[in-house]
Amino acid sequence: MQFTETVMDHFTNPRNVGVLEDADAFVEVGSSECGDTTALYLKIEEGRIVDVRFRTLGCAAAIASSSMATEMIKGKSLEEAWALTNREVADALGGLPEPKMHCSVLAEDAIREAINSYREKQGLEPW
Amino acid sequence: MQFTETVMDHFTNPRNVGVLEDADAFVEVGSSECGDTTALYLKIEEGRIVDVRFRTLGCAAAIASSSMATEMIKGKSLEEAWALTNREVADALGGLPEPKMHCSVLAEDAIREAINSYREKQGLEPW
Amino acid sequence: MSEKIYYFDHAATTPTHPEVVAAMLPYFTEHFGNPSSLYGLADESREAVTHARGQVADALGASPGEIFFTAGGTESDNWALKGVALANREKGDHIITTAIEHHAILHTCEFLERQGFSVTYLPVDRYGMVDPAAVEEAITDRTILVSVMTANNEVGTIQPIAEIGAVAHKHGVLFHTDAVQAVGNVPIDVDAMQIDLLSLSGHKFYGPKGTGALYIRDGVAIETFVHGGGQEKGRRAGTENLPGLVGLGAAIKRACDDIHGHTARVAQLRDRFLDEILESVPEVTLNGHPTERLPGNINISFAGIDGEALLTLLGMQGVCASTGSACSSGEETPSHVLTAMGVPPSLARASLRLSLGDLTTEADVDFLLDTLPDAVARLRRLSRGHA
Amino acid sequence: MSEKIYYFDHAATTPTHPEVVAAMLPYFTEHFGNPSSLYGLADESREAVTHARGQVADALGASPGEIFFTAGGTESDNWALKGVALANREKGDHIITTAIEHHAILHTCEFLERQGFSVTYLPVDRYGMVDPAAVEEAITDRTILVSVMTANNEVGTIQPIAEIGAVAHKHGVLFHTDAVQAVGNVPIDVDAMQIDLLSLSGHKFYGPKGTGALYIRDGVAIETFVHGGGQEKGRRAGTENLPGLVGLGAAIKRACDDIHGHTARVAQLRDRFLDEILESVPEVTLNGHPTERLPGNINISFAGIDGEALLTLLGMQGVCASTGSACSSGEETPSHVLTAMGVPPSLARASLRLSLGDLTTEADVDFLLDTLPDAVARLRRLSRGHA
Ligand SMILES: Cc1ncc(COP(=O)(O)O)c(C=O)c1O
Ligand SMILES: Cc1ncc(COP(=O)(O)O)c(C=O)c1O
Ligand code: FES
Ligand code: FES
Repeated sequence: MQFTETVMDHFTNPRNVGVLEDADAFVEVGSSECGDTTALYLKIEEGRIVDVRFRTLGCAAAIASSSMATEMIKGKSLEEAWALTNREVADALGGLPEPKMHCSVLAEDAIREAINSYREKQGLEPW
Repeated sequence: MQFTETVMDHFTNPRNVGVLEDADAFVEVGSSECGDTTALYLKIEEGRIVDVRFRTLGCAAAIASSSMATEMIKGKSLEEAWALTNREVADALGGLPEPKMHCSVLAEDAIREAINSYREKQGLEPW
Repeated sequence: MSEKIYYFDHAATTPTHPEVVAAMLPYFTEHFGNPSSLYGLADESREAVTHARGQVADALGASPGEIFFTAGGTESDNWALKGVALANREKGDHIITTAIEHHAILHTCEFLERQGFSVTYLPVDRYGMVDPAAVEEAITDRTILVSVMTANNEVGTIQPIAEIGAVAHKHGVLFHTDAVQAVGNVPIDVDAMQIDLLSLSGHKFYGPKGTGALYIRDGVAIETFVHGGGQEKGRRAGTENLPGLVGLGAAIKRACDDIHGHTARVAQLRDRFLDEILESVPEVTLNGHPTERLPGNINISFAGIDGEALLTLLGMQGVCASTGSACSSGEETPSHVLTAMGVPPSLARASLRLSLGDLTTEADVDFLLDTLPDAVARLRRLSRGHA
Repeated sequence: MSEKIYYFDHAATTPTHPEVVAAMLPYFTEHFGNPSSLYGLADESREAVTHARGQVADALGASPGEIFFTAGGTESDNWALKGVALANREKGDHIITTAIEHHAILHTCEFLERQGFSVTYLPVDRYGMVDPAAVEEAITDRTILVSVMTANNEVGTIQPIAEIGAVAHKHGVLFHTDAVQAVGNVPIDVDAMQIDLLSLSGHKFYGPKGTGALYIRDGVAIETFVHGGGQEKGRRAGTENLPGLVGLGAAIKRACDDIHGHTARVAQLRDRFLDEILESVPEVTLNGHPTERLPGNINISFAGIDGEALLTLLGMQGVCASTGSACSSGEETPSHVLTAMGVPPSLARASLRLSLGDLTTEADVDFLLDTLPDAVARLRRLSRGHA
């Protein structure tokens, strides 16, 4: 499996790992393809993601995608975060080998589910 | 195809090649297995083979067998010549590879057919 | 990326031993004659084929006339199953195998099912062991073949082959074994083990890739798989892979001549590693049989991690190994072998297979004992949320 | 026995070119990783496979995804015929081939006949040429495949492949060609020649024995022949023969990059030999097509001798060649190819095939021109009775 240097960097030094005790949104999602899981914690203030943590039980691509995705949504509005696609995450990582593309979906799924769970808690329609 | 030195000697320097214009017996036999042919000429005096010649269109083993067989029957009585088997010819050649055993049958066949054709010419029962 | 390689994947493939390469070399450029030809150059080739066939026969306790060269373990498996199925169709249409066979067997069986054969896939116990009594129960009057691997490639479990062979023969059924992982590691005697057909593959015991053999007991009815010229007594056509089979012969001789000597060394390395890792890392479980296993096989699961991530981390330090959850290697996730043994998916995907071999040194094991606990801890921090 | 070898049997097999061996060597001991594995060592292996596949594709005008590695020409032929037959059984059960194919095709067809398929074996003219019109006439609405060899191994006749391909496609029938003798000698372009499937074998063009490929045009329906792991996109299982396919790639590139250059040299040697031998020996006939033939192929019959005896005599002087009457090589006597061309048995058995190649020198040809007339004269004296 040949990964880019960026993937290897985010795999070996993942950013935003951990839990947020006072998270405003928390979800745990699993991949239907491989069973790998990602948990995501968001701290949200005035419609903006002010802090984020994740835990991933998954392959290197999944870990790097989670790390990169959390970096990309930190400080962003919920709308902006919602718009993030797994392809953008993969691109930011310098690309992923074809059989590993599905791993980046895990992060996208987690972000969207977390945002919707937050909206529901706020009494809003899910997107 | 690995032949013994004796086979190669008789193949490259075959004894008794040619025709006998005044032969007492002459036959031409063909192998049912491969279509190769041997012609045999015998000069017979008082029940003894006093001279012999052959021509062979066949493989190295067939040529060497004809050469060796003619050497083995020269000077012999017809009874002795009749008794010669292809296995004895092969043994005298130091052995033949298994797929080439049938080639030595050609010489045996030729000798027996020649003896019988001679006996018939003499008004005797074939053996 | 590390420059030095720590190779713990001998079950996937081995390098060709330098002595084996040396034995092969003259047959590429010098003694290159087609063994079917008539001239002197071909005599050398024929002698080389005969010599290699004898070496393979010796290693199995077979006679040379029962050894047929193929292009690998997969072809041998295909030939054994499809060939016996086709040649014995009048007798029956039922084949018995196990749930833990290599895909070369399983996918061939699925093909045969599509052709109208019926196949029983026997279960295994938690150690990956097949029960000879279950084989006997599965035999019907339509059964023509039992195929059980000698040793499993993932967990290393060694099957009770002689007992299974005896059961098959008691019922007049042919017995095939995929011994691709066993040859060179487990002593084989086709008579004592009651084996009718046996598959082997050169690159698993320091022979060249793309070489293999099928042992076919004299008198066994089997259709030709590769049709064509008269090679291998007309039963497996194609110009002989001369350097390849010379290498196969040299390699099997090397691997089997002192089989106890070098497997004992490998088993000792394995045991040391296992003792220490079970001690130093929490939440580790051993997959496979505690004693009836290949000398070089280690299969362990680390709760809370993904095997592929572990491989990536180890790979950065030059460690080559494999896992039961390599979704990107084209295999389904998780391993059908671990699943058949009842290993839960979370532990199956967390599995690491380390296969040691003749090249493994004490220093390699030391390095791994140093590296692995850290790697596991690091991935666990990631999955359990401590940064 | 002579020490020096005069090798005139390139159609039987070629030595592996030293450059090809050099390309292969690192993949035995150094870059030996299983391409299916995940670590860095396997990346090198995967790259090597990709590179070799590209080299084969380039030589055929195909795309890499259409090239599948096999263990030789025979396996490729078996796969093409059996695979297409099985995958298209719903469409029909009729296959068209020719009477002069290699046994890898003919015996596979006979196998398919036993499985219920029907096969038409087209005749050839006295030059060994297949008539595209005869192909068209033989096509029925049950026909699923036409298989005609690009060039014949015994007499070298090159078939009108593009025309035959066009005829097949006009009727919606798949077209396979056994190009084992052609690759490296005849330029191939699978599109221009309307080929759907093509077999090739490494050891015929200075590549390693036991390597080959099947070209399968995108979209052609074909069943897998060797089932198992996911190699070759799951269509041809078995651990890749890594050094072998590296060698195959290097060899096909070498043979096809300057195909006109080196075939012209070989053809010129052949023509010189033919001119002189037809001059110096009485009662010689040329078998095969006068112009549409492989650059290195010479097939001549000497009335009144046995080809095998001639080979033995030549063999003593180090000359390696072959004949259409080698009963001891396990083939029937006389050659089915010469027989199909209407050559009488007495001339078929008297045939000598000399196949020249890249290694053949002017000096080799001189030696043969010196030796052959004597050998023929000597055997004729033996068969015609002048001691
Ligand atoms: C148990 C078993 N059977 C069959 C095979 C197939 O062998 P090969 O890949 O050499 O064809 C393998 C290895 O890949 C194996 O481990
Ligand atoms: C025309 C033709 N087809 C097929 C083959 C078979 O190739 P291989 O022996 O490499 O399997 C050969 C040569 O032996 C051949 O000349
Ligand atoms: S394989 Fe499961 S996330 Fe990558
Ligand atoms: S092959 Fe015909 S006589 Fe030897």
